[in-house]
Amino acid sequence: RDQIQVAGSSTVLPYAKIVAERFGETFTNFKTPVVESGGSGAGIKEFCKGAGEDTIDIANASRAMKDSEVESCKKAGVTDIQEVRFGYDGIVFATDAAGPDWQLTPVDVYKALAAKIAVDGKLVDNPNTKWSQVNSALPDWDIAAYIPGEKHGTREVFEEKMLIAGCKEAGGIEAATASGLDEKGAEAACKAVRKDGKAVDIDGDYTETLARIDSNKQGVGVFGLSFYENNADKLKVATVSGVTPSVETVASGEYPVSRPLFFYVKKAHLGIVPGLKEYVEFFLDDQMVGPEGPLAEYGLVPAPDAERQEQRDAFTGGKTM
Amino acid sequence: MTDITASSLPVAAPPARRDIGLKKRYAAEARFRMYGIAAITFGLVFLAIMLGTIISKGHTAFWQTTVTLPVTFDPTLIDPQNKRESDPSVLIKANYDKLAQQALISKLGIDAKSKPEVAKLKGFLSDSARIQLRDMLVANPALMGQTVTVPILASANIDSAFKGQVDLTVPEARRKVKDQQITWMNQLAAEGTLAEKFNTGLFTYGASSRPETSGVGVAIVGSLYMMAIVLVLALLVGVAASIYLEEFAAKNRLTDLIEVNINNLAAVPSIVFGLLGLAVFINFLGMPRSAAIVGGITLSLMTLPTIIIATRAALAAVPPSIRQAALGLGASKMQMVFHHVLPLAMPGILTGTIIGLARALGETAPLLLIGMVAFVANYPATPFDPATALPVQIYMWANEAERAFVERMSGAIIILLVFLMAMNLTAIVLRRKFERRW
Amino acid sequence: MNVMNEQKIEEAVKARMTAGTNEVIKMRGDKVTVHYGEKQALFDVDILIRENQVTALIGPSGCGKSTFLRSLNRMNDTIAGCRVGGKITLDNEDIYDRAIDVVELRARVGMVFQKPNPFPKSIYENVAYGPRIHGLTRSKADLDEVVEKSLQKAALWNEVKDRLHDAGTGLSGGQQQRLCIARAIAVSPEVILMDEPCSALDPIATARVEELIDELKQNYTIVIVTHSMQQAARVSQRTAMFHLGYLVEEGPTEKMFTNPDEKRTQDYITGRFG
Amino acid sequence: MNVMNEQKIEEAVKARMTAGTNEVIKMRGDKVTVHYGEKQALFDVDILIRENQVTALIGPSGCGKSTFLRSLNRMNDTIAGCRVGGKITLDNEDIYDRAIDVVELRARVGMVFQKPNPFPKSIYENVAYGPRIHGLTRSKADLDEVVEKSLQKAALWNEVKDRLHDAGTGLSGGQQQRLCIARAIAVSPEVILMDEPCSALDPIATARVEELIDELKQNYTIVIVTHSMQQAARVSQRTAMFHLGYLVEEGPTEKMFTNPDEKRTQDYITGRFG
Amino acid sequence: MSGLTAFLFVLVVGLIAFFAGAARARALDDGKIKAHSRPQYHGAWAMLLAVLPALGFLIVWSFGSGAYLNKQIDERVIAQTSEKSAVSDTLVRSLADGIKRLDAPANTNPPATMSELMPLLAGKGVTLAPDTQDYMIPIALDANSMASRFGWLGGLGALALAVLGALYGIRQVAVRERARHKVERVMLGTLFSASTIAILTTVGIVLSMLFQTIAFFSEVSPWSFFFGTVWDPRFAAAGSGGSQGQFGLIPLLAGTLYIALVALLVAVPVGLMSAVYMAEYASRNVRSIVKPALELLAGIPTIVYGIFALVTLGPWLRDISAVLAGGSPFIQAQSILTAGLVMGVMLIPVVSSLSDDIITAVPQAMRDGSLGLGATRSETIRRVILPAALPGIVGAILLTASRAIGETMIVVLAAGVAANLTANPFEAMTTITVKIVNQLTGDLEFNSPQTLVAFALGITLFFVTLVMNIAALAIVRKYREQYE
Ligand SMILES: Nc1ncnc2c1ncn2[C@@H]1O[C@H](COP(=O)(O)OP(=O)(O)OP(=O)(O)O)[C@@H](O)[C@H]1O
Ligand SMILES: Nc1ncnc2c1ncn2[C@@H]1O[C@H](COP(=O)(O)OP(=O)(O)OP(=O)(O)O)[C@@H](O)[C@H]1O
Ligand SMILES: [Mg+2]
Ligand SMILES: [Mg+2]
Repeated sequence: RDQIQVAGSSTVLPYAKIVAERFGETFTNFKTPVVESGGSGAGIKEFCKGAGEDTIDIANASRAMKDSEVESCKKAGVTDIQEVRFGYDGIVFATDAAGPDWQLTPVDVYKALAAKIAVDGKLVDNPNTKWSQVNSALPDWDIAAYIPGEKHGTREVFEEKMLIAGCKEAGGIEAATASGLDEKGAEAACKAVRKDGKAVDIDGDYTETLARIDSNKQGVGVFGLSFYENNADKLKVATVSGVTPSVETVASGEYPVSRPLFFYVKKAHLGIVPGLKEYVEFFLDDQMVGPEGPLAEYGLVPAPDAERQEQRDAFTGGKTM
Repeated sequence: MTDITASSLPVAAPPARRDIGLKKRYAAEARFRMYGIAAITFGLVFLAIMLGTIISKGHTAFWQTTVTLPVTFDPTLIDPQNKRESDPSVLIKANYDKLAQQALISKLGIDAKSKPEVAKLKGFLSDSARIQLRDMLVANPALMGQTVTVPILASANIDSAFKGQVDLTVPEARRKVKDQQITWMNQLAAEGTLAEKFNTGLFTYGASSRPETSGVGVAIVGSLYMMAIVLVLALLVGVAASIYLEEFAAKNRLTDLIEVNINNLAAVPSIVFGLLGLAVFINFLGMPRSAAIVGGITLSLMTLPTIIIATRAALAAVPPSIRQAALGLGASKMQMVFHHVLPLAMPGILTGTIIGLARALGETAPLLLIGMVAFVANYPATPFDPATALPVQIYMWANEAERAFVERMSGAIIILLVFLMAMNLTAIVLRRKFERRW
Repeated sequence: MNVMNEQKIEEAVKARMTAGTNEVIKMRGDKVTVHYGEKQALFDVDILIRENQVTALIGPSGCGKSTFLRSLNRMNDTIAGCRVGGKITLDNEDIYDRAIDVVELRARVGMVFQKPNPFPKSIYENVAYGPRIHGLTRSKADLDEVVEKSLQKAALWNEVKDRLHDAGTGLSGGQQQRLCIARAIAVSPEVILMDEPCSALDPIATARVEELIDELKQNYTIVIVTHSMQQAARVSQRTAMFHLGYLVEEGPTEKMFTNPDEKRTQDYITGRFG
Repeated sequence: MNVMNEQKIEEAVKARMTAGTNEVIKMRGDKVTVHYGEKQALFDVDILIRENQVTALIGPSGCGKSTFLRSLNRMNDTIAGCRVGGKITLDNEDIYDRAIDVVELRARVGMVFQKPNPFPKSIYENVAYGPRIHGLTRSKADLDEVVEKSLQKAALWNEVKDRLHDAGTGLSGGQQQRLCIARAIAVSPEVILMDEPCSALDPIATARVEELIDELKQNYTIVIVTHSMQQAARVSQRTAMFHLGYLVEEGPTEKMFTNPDEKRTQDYITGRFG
Repeated sequence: MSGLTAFLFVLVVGLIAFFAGAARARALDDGKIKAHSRPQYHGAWAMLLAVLPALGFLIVWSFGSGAYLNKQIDERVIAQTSEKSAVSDTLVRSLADGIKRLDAPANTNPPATMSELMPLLAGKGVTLAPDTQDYMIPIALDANSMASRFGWLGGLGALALAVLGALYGIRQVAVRERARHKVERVMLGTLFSASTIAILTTVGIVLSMLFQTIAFFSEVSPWSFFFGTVWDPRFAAAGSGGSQGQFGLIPLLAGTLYIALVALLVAVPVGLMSAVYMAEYASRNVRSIVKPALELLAGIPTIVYGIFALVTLGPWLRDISAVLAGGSPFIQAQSILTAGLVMGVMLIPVVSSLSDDIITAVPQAMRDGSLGLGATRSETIRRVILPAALPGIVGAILLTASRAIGETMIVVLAAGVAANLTANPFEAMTTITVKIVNQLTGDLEFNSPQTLVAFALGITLFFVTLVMNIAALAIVRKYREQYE
């Protein structure tokens, strides 16, 4: 086989595509790698199927590999896996460009979208139907939020960083424990999203979310930062806790909602698949993944300089999981 | 001849008209006809709407904004140390962006020293100019030092702006095209340097992360491979299976089992065929990932039930008297089937094939699991090389963040539909040939 | 063969002689021409069809008998490329007139085809079909009666009464043809066109159908195509002889069989023709 | 029944013995029974079919003539649920034996059906089909000749010679039937089974076919189902009378028509039956 | 000799056998005894005898020799490195392939070290893995020569078999030889094997989902899966095991059937009426345009329908309902209605085209029979033609229903992914297929019940449709009407 095969997350796909294309252009003696889409889960599954010519070399993931996955990888003979964290993805709330400015906090989001919210220390079914009921500073719109579906890793981040955070702040945890739930149950209660049609799961990509906002101008959507930046003329981004999301604010950690992006390399393939090593090094080069590189231009939040160096060193050093 | 006297005979008085409910029946007849027309109109109107949307969105994809610039292959820029004799890789690594930029600067008459001005040029020309110029020089090193007029693609954003797809009323900060670039664009367009040209690249390029250089070339080849495989496998196997089941199989439990089975396979979600393809062809038989061969076989299995069901219905519709006539002449059953029944069933078989192929041609989900929903830039030389397919390209473009991909997606859909129409046309011709009433 | 036939025919004709003659015209063809695409199948046929009489159409195969018969109830309309010229009237109304309703026409002018064509339904449903669509019966009992009567008239009742709900296509050829006759009778049309109704029948059944025809002519007008001279002689009052698309001669059956005007008729009837 | 039949067969055998020269048994049925699913359509039929003779099968509609005919070349095999019992031999070979090739059998025992069933192909192709699949001709010219001969024998040539390449389904009913006869002859089988071949034919064509049958019997053995007693009398040497699934009587045609052993035969032939 | 050449040679021998067999049969036919089969069949039988065993041998041989070669390479690599590496044999093989592509002297006698060999190979556009070692070069060379030896052996063997087969076949030619039988038996065998592919596919599908399904049921009780009314699988990731999610099948199954029903309610009447109109009323020209035009509907990618439903039809229906209700809309933008409608449109041609063919195939005599009784055309169609065409039409409808059940993209975009349990067609629901796709292609952990449930859903759907099909078959049997 003379072509690198990559599979996995569709969030990472655009970045991997850019790198693959440029890799093919720069290293004319190697073919352009094939980058499959199909989701982190499916990618890791293929990755963990075994080592050898007929298995993929790299799995892209928008979440870290789970321990159980590493386990099954090892069982299948994929013992040496190199993890590369190449940057971050900011998660933003946005509305139609023509609408008013939005300032959100995790509490607002929790109160608007959770299935049960704490009112006077008790958990009750979410009574809110308009954003203005949640927070009088918000517009008088019916609540209609397009949030990532449960297949997406983004959903986890959304629950973690918005719902649970908002829940804690709004006293939902206490209310839940007061109603007799243990700690785990309380968290689960916090992040349960209402199912009355006001919060709509989107299992497709952000283009679908954008189309929904197009057809419902009073909807709020959750997007990746990169997607928003590419469609800034159609969307208006909301601040979260007063911070406007941008590559800078996410990179500095000011903006709270973001997640790391990964890819995993099969170390055993480095010596076998021509160009694999070069590809990974090319990916991690500042030319690609740095603040001035095309990935950042597309919307990737680059990792801080030190972290990038650390990742490069870890890869060349052959560090495995 | 009739005797003349006969005509003087009295004519029968018409009997009392029976009431056979004619009024009502004709109303029913008219209604029935109306339903038919309404049904067809409904279908056609929908077709028109769908085609209208697709074409109105996609026709612009067939045009691409191009800037024709005189580019000087300046050795001092390409090979400042003059090492190209000893190290050919210099030619590959050189800064070709600069060449294009210089050409543009001199064309626009900008002050090359004004940094902010020059910075705004970034993103005016396609990033692919670099590769284009490099390939030109590598292919013909004699160009070094010469000035050549090269058509260079404008970037996707400029392309959109030039096609009027960018809302210029939006504040500059929230657009990807800056006001200065628009001014330049208009300036170049007025000179005739910048113009829309037929987008051959759409047909020849493979996948790319740059909208302006992405095309369906690889996808078309992949789809063609797969369609060829599906046509051969599904049609042959499908017709063979139908013949066996309809004409030869004893009517017993096993036949029922197979029949139910086939009907059931038609209801299996297409992605499950992807699971099957992954498990059987890739994991078990060790066929390559992302390859058209696996895709083709998988889609064949998916198309098979459709073809079998249609073919069986068509075979069953051939009147028994034809079969008897053939058998009575001493034709064997095999001859009866292949000489008479099959040709008579042909229109139905063709219909099934068209519907099956149309589905196979537009299907993405099963390809997802066998790795064909992928970024593939190189052309597949054989069906065993990585490839994508038209619907996959459509699907992937539909999910791109950049707006410019939307028009490409619609363009790709138009191409897909043209494929389909070509198939349909063949079917019409064949059907006309075979169709008979008896 | 000829000797035997002639004898028979004479006998039949003699039996007819006594019949009275109060004749009324039911249908009339006036310079009827029929084309199938390029090919002309009928040339200027002028004919009168008398009420309550049986008119037999005879002539060699392919001479246009079926074609003419089909043009009498506009069954030709269903054949692509078939054009009818001239004028055909029923009770003095032009049946090709735009004002004429073809459905009503066919309900009034019923037809039995050359090839038996039962519907792929039960025997009962086959016969009940006509009365049902025309709404001729009020109740199930009525319908049952019509079905039974029709089957009896068609001399099929005894054979099928125990399996009325079996498929009509499972009958023998002759049974199928009788089923088709029963089906046509069930609608009680004014004119019944029969295209060789007995060609698939055995003598007994043929005799029954002939009896039936004789009976029916009290109330109906009948046009029958037949290849059997004896049959024509037995059942018909008038005979029309076709040849190569032309109506050669038409006249009272007795006259046609004993003393035709045309040599061709004579030759055909005595089997010397060809 | 059996006693009588055995007697007959003995008689027949004796007759052959005495005739000595020209009576050879071509086919033989031995306690043939046929069931359609539950329904038994034939009961213990014992019959001898003599070479180079015409055997006519007569009997009222639905009595099993077609069924018996079809069992002679195993066309019944194609009907689901149809079972044949007893034994039928051709040249002393059991045709229901496993070693027998049914295709070859049908090439040797050809068939013309009750309803004309031309292929939806051209007239030429209809006739040429049999010789083609059996490889009876070496060249196109040969084939043309066979087609022409067959159409001539079936008395159809003159009518269709100018439109050999038009569809066979566009012919008139009688023409279609003659086309089917031509098609069957073209294969030159040893035995030809004809299921009312003339029912759709006019007297002229009928006479031609009868002549043809007469001619064919020089070389072939012919079994014909007919509803016309005259026809049976004219063309056949032997006649078999069926009733309700039983073979009532079989014998030389003269005897059957003048002095049958069975009352039922007598009644049927004289039309008194039913 | 490469496999392809051998294959071609075998075919040539087959052709020769065909002509020789046919010629011999022709020569033997002296016209005295009637030949059983025509010469072509004798030829074909000889050809089959020549080709089939030879090809079988060729296939077995190439697999066998390939496996043997790999084993040899493996052993020698292990002997060199004294450690077992799963992949070094692939390195040797790609090296061997690379060497084969070199020019004349180098391809049998290449330089001994990789550093010298690399540039040569690079010149031929061959990229080699970085781990390729010097010691692999002689192994690769040996492998190449061995492979070519095997190739020759196999090719000659196949050829010999072909010739033997051909000779045997030709010798077998005799006047009473039942060649046609044998050829037709082979054909029948082929036809039969084709029909078993359907069964094999089913087996494959079940097997490819079975183990994961079992794994799923070991974590989630079948009871709560089959009878659960809540679908809320949650994340395995949030620290919680699979048991935390709820995997109720009922809302998905209900959604599947509901949406399919609505789609059928659109597709069947419209499709059937279109078919009837095309077959019975429209002129030949109209028909030959309308039919393929409608078929185009089946070919428009479903994503286009989905987008149409999402951005045009859904909002439009919502707004209409808002106007009707005077204020708040009672139709949601995403609803069963929208999905069913759009899917129904997509399925129109499946019903219409197939039914049209079947209706056209009903013999004219049926029409004549009815028209001759004074039936109007619509009566003829409704009472005679449609019943006669029923089995085929039912087949078409079954196919339509199947497609409706299996469709994903339209449902995702038009009816959403929320697993509600409702009877209101104006609300959102989702289907089993949608969940299969989503659970399989998400970021979920691949061996968690959240992903495995996709397999359980797949198998369940498989059996649900199986039961439906068995029922349909029984119904069709009952109402089957055979004409003539
Ligand atoms: N396919 C069939 N299925 C069931 N019963 C049948 C079938 N074909 C014929 N029969 C029955 O078998 C009996 C004999 O039928 P057959 O066709 O042999 O009669 P026949 O003597 O040829 O009559 P006809 O002169 O009317 O053609 C009849 O009662 C008929 O209804
Ligand atoms: N549908 C058709 N298309 C073309 N020609 C036709 C068609 N039907 C009949 N013909 C031709 O018209 C002529 C008259 O046919 P018609 O069926 O009226 O004959 P017929 O007198 O009924 O003969 P028969 O006694 O054999 O049934 C014949 O030459 C026939 O070939
Ligand atoms: Mg006729
Ligand atoms: Mg019969």
